[in-house]
Amino acid sequence: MSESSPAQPILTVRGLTGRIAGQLVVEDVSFDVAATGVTALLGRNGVGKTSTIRSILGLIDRTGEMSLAGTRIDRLPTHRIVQLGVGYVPEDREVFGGLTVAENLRLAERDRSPRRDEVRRLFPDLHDRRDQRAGTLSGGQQQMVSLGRALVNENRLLLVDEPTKGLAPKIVDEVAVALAEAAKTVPILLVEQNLAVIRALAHRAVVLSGGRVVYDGEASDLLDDEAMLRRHLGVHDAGEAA
Amino acid sequence: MAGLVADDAVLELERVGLAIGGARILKEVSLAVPAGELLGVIGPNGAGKTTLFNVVSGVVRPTEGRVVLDGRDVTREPVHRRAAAGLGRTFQTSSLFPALTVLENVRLAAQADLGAAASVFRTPRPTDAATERARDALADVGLADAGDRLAGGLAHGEKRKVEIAMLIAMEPRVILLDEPMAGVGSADVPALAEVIRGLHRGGRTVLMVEHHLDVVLGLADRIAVMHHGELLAVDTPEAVMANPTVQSAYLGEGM
Amino acid sequence: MTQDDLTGSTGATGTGAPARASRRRWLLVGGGLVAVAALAVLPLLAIDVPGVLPGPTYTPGTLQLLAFALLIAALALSYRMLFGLAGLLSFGHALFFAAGAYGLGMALDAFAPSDLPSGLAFTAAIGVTLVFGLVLALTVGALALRVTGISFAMVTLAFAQAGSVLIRRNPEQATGGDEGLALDITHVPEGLVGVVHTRNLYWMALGVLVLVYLVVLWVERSRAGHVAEAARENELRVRVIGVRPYTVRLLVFVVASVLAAVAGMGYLLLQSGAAPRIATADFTLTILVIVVLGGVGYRWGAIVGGIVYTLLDQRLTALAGSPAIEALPDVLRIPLSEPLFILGTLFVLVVLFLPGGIAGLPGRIRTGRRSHPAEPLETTDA
Amino acid sequence: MDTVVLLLVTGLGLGALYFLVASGLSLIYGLMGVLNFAHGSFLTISAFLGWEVGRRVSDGTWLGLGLSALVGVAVGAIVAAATEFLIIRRLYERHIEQALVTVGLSLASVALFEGIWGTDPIYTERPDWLTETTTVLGARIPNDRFLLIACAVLVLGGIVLFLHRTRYGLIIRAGVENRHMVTALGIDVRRAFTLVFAIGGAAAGLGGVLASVYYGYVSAHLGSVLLIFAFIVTVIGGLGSLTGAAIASVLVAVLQQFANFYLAGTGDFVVVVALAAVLLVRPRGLLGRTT
Amino acid sequence: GGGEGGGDASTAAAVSVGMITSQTGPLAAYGEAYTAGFEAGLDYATDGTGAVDGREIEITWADDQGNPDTAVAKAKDLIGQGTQILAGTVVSGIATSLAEQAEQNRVLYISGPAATDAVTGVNDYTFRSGRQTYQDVATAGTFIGDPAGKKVVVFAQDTAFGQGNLAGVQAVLGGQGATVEGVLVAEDATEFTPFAQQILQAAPDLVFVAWAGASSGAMWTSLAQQGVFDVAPVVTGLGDVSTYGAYGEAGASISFLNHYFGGASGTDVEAAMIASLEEAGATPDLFSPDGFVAAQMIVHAIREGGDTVDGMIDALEGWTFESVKGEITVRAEDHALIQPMYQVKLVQDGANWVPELVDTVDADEVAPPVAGE
Ligand SMILES: Nc1ncnc2c1ncn2[C@@H]1O[C@H](COP(=O)(O)OP(=O)(O)OP(=O)(O)O)[C@@H](O)[C@H]1O
Ligand SMILES: Nc1ncnc2c1ncn2[C@@H]1O[C@H](COP(=O)(O)OP(=O)(O)OP(=O)(O)O)[C@@H](O)[C@H]1O
Ligand SMILES: [Mg+2]
Ligand SMILES: [Mg+2]
Repeated sequence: MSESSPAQPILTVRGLTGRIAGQLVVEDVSFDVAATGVTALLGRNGVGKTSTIRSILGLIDRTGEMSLAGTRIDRLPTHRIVQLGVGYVPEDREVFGGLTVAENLRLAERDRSPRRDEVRRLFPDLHDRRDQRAGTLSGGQQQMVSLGRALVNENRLLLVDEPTKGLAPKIVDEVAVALAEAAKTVPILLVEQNLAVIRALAHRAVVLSGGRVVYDGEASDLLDDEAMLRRHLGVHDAGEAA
Repeated sequence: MAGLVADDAVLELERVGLAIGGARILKEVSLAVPAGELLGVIGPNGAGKTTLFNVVSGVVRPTEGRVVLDGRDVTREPVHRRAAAGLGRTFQTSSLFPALTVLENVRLAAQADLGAAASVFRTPRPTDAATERARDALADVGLADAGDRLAGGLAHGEKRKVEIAMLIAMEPRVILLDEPMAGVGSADVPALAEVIRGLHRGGRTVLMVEHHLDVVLGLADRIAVMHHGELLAVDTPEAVMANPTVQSAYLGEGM
Repeated sequence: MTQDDLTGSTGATGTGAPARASRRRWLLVGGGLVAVAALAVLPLLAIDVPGVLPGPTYTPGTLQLLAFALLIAALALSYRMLFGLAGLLSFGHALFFAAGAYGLGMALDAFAPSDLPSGLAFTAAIGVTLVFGLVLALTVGALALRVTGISFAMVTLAFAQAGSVLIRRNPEQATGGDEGLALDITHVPEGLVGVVHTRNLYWMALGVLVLVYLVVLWVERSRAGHVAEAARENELRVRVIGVRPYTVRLLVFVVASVLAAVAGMGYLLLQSGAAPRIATADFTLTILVIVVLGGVGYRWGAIVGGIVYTLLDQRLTALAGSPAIEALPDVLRIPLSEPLFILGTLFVLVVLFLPGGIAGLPGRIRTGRRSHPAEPLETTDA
Repeated sequence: MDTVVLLLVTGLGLGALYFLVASGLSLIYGLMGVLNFAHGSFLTISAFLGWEVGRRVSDGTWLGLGLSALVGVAVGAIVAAATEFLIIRRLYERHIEQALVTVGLSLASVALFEGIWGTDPIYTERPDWLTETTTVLGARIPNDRFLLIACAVLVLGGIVLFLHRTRYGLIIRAGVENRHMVTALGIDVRRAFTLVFAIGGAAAGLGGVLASVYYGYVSAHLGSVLLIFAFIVTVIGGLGSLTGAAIASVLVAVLQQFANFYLAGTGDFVVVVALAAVLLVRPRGLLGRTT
Repeated sequence: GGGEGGGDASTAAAVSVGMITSQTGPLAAYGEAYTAGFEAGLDYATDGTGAVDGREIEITWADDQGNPDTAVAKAKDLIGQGTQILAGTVVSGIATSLAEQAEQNRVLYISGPAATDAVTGVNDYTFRSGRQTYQDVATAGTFIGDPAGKKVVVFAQDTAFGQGNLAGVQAVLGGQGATVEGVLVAEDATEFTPFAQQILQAAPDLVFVAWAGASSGAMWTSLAQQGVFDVAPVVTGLGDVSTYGAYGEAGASISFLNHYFGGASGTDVEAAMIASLEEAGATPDLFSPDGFVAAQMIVHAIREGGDTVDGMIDALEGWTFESVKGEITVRAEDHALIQPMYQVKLVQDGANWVPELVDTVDADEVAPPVAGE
């Protein structure tokens, strides 16, 4: 699974600082996303996980050095970054409510031969609702559209922000399976509150606190260390939600 | 259908149905919620849980059936009238007034019952009752210090808490919570659960849609299960968890 | 709609450290009183600001211009309440200004033959006009507020257009059509008639402005003001709290409209007449321009905007006819000799580069931050 | 009978003109949320430049008119695209400010046109056929009305096809809702928006040249006259709905004709009443989306 | 200039005159013609000195922008600075406002080309230097000979101007036994074809058209297309030079009433005016005489008025003098300006249309009835 050596991260972030309306929301953050597998980005509510992802994509004002597989991306506009092969699943789904499910997916297709069957296999419900306007879908259904939009292309990196938020346990399982499968071929930077999902998927973990990185290492080391969990994530019962 | 209804029910749904352009989104939902109960509502995505809340709160009008609040048929009443009658709710995606401060958001809820027309023009003071109530409500959810921040700048989890604080400040008797835990960090879940328990303990009736099963199981007196717009079962947590349909349609294998 | 850069204070945020806030409040009140006092003594002084005012401040020409500016500021202030506070983008505000001006003019006309004591007739005419403005505002507001966002703007535009056409049609010879309505001075107090009394008219205009300011302040600070502000942000949410945004909006709409009518009455007296121009959509647009130029986020922005605009309009016209401009080559001369071109361009530049308007300038300089209050155009409705 | 026919057909002709203005307005508003007060100016400048070129080449002939139309369309598209590129773009998603900027633009541009071309209307020449009439069911219909109607139908068809059959149409429709997300899918949405303005401007440009044929003059206020009705039509039809705008254009214009003729010149009032009535019954207009 | 008349100037103070007219705005072109006429008239009346009996006339020009608010502000400013005489404006609405100011502040006001009848007899302080709507209408009446039993249709816009014309026709021709019917069109209407039909259905003997503004081209086209010219003579007022082309082919079929066009009267005064205008690089036009007359009246008022408003009013009331259009009288009762009018037709001259005099209508024949009686 390693054309590039594991020492070569797919994404490097150095000194990333992001602002919204002049207000600092990400402060001097540095970390790497490994070239394979899932890297988890963790932290309590409001530490700036979403903002970090959005800064990487250039959706908010940012400074710092970032490269994707060796290409500097910190000065590129969002659409150019994405065209380099980045899939993005935003925090609040952000489906186009006025477009149909099919149109949402069609819009996302970048590749010459998009992986429509793949998406259809993962989320059969979407296929049945392809002509429904996405705005009338339930929250969970919208999440599937959002995931589908990222998975329909061949990517070099997926940025996934809280994909299981608001999903029924059964779907959480399915999404986790889908992500695990995707992770076999593409590295993922995953923000997730559900530690069970993290435990099942993530190899590495980066923990943010107060806008800065406070942990960067093996995911299992973090998850197994109660003291660290408590300190960084404020979690008391690591075995929760199992 | 009157036989279904318990005497002390504050909220009753009678054969409520909703069809939008041929799609039947709610089918004959009948439900009676006795005063003081905390009813969990679970079901797969798209089952119609949010829609049910929309019907109860008046955001959407059902195409069939009746909604009865405190013995009064409110099916045709607008949202604000139901809210004034003591029905509070939150939304699945947070919905605050982003340009107002946190305290102002909550104070709006606290002063919602504007009272006589003359008082509409009264200027609120930093010390008046509504502000006091708003501060207390913020303290209850652990945001006592956040009063002066703009609501638009809060992180997701904080927004959820502010929404609950707004509910507390409104002092409604019936509360609808739509996925209050969605997006809340694991660390804060227990605290928020405590806040909800507090809401309930004060004697209020709470309906809560939630996918965090452990939270639902820990809090709910009874659990209603929805599937394809129908009410599959309303029962104690134990009985619901043992139900095989619930297992297959909702829970899956578990991780 | 992102609300990212919402940092402009609307003045309604009265919380914060109470001690500091109250000191600030006293400073503001004091500053306001000083400003009003300074404006009030202007007619007694001979301040000459060449290039800005046509002459020393005691001369009728200058006082007339300043009084006009004050009335426009009052009108802008009432519009700001509608637009800045409640987020109601109305294209029909001019209608109420015209209702005040024409209403009073027609009422005075109607009372002219009567042998009521003049003072009484004058007061009665004002009373009748206020009631007329109120009823008109209630009717238009009740209908237009059934819709929101752009639709609301269009309904108000349509009503104003109808009003404007009606005025120009000159039904029953009542409005004077294109030629406008002349003020019948039979019952107008002598102190408000003639160039020698321009000073009194100036003080009247100042009085109107102060009155409008106080009412606006009161409404914005009230619970109704807060609810209106919240409804601007998220209508459904307000309904879920148990308030009907419609009622509160109607309230704000009616108050703003009646205030506009008051300014309109002042205008009639000052100008000794009313012209159909004040009922057109263009006039509403001008008010909108003034409010934005001054800064939507601030009450005093509307005042500054009104004064600056009026003076600028007057001065640019003077500039356009000046020999310096005449001598320029065509490419420069043609645009520069059109005051509206300069004003329009200036306005575009302000919106682009000075989002807080003139009033936002000090704040920008202080914090180096952008600040502009953004109003959602389309409120959520389900 | 022939009066009714006359009123109907001339109403259709006027409706066609309304639609040519409203189509761009509706497109730009519906897709980008920009209430474009400068739309009238796009129309006016196109009419002026179209006239300037047309008369120099061949005044009052079909060739001249054709050239005018081409120039008008091109000018409309270019001016609109430039407006978007240089000004509107800086204010993306700040819809109120965008509308305000266009207000400023329209004030400034009308003044500029007055400075350049004077305040008096400039009377134009047109091909003879257009000044003649054709008798339909006893009514003598001026021929230029037919030209207007034909152009409006073509424009309607063209734009609808564009939006629903092309990828750009899809991008535009999505970009309206959430610009950030469209860029986050790897699409340069700004180009799409410039395109929308260009299309709207081109329709207005054609409308401008045709308006100068219809009115027989060009003047700095040509656009403002039509703009208010175009706004009303857009709202009645349902913001963003092109078909709605088309239907509303015809309804409004025909209603106006009949009211002006039979109800003592009350056309304007009837239109206002119609607007209020439609919005009160259907707050989102005739064909507006109902979410 | 006559500025150096040493001794005289020191004993007699200068007279300040405020001229308010449109230099910008929709009627700027009219304002320009009026202004040029005034300069020529002042030259003529003061023999090129710009002074009366050694007293300098200090003229302050102000731009009303076509906007009454601006005009009133300027007027107040001028009055505040001690101006004794105001004059000017093309805009009827402004003229009535200025008349109001003149009365309130007791200054003399000589209104400009504004045609509204309302200015005549409005108050003691207000005079006029141009013709009024009534005179236009009465001139139209001269086209049908004896109006008794004839049917006249007035086709006009539903504005104060149009209504004024209809009322005028009803008074003038109706009074002489004609049946007068109005076809009033909403000002904002853009489609005139149906109204042309309406005119045809009325089977008129004379169609009087009172139209202003940009839509006139479309209106004339509609009348021509529907064949209105085939059924009855059509009369309308001939505007300024820029409108000659507006009638298109219809121009040749219209009978025009006219206040003035360059060369209409052939008087000596006219020749002097044209010479003076041409020297200044201007051409004679519709409103040149109005400015010229205003200058004559101002000079006369200063000369005979004894420096008081009442004196000036007395001097002007009943004054008869030679002017561009011939002999003109300021009627004492209501200050109407009694003057001749013209019947004109347009003829094609190459690509242009030029006016040609058909007949001169006597001043008395078109004199309005005394206002307020
Ligand atoms: N639009 C905004 N305006 C101002 N501040 C903002 C805005 N959005 C976010 N912030 C601030 O940025 C900080 C980081 O927010 P962000 O959404 O990135 O956190 P997060 O880690 O993703 O939280 P969550 O787990 O709740 O999703 C928060 O403290 C919030 O106050
Ligand atoms: N206008 C509409 N047209 C067609 N289907 C609709 C419409 N509105 C809602 N639906 C469907 O109704 C169903 C119920 O949606 P609802 O939002 O109530 O689900 P939910 O139970 O809250 O799901 P989740 O847990 O994902 O939030 C969904 O399948 C949705 O697609
Ligand atoms: Mg987040
Ligand atoms: Mg839901």
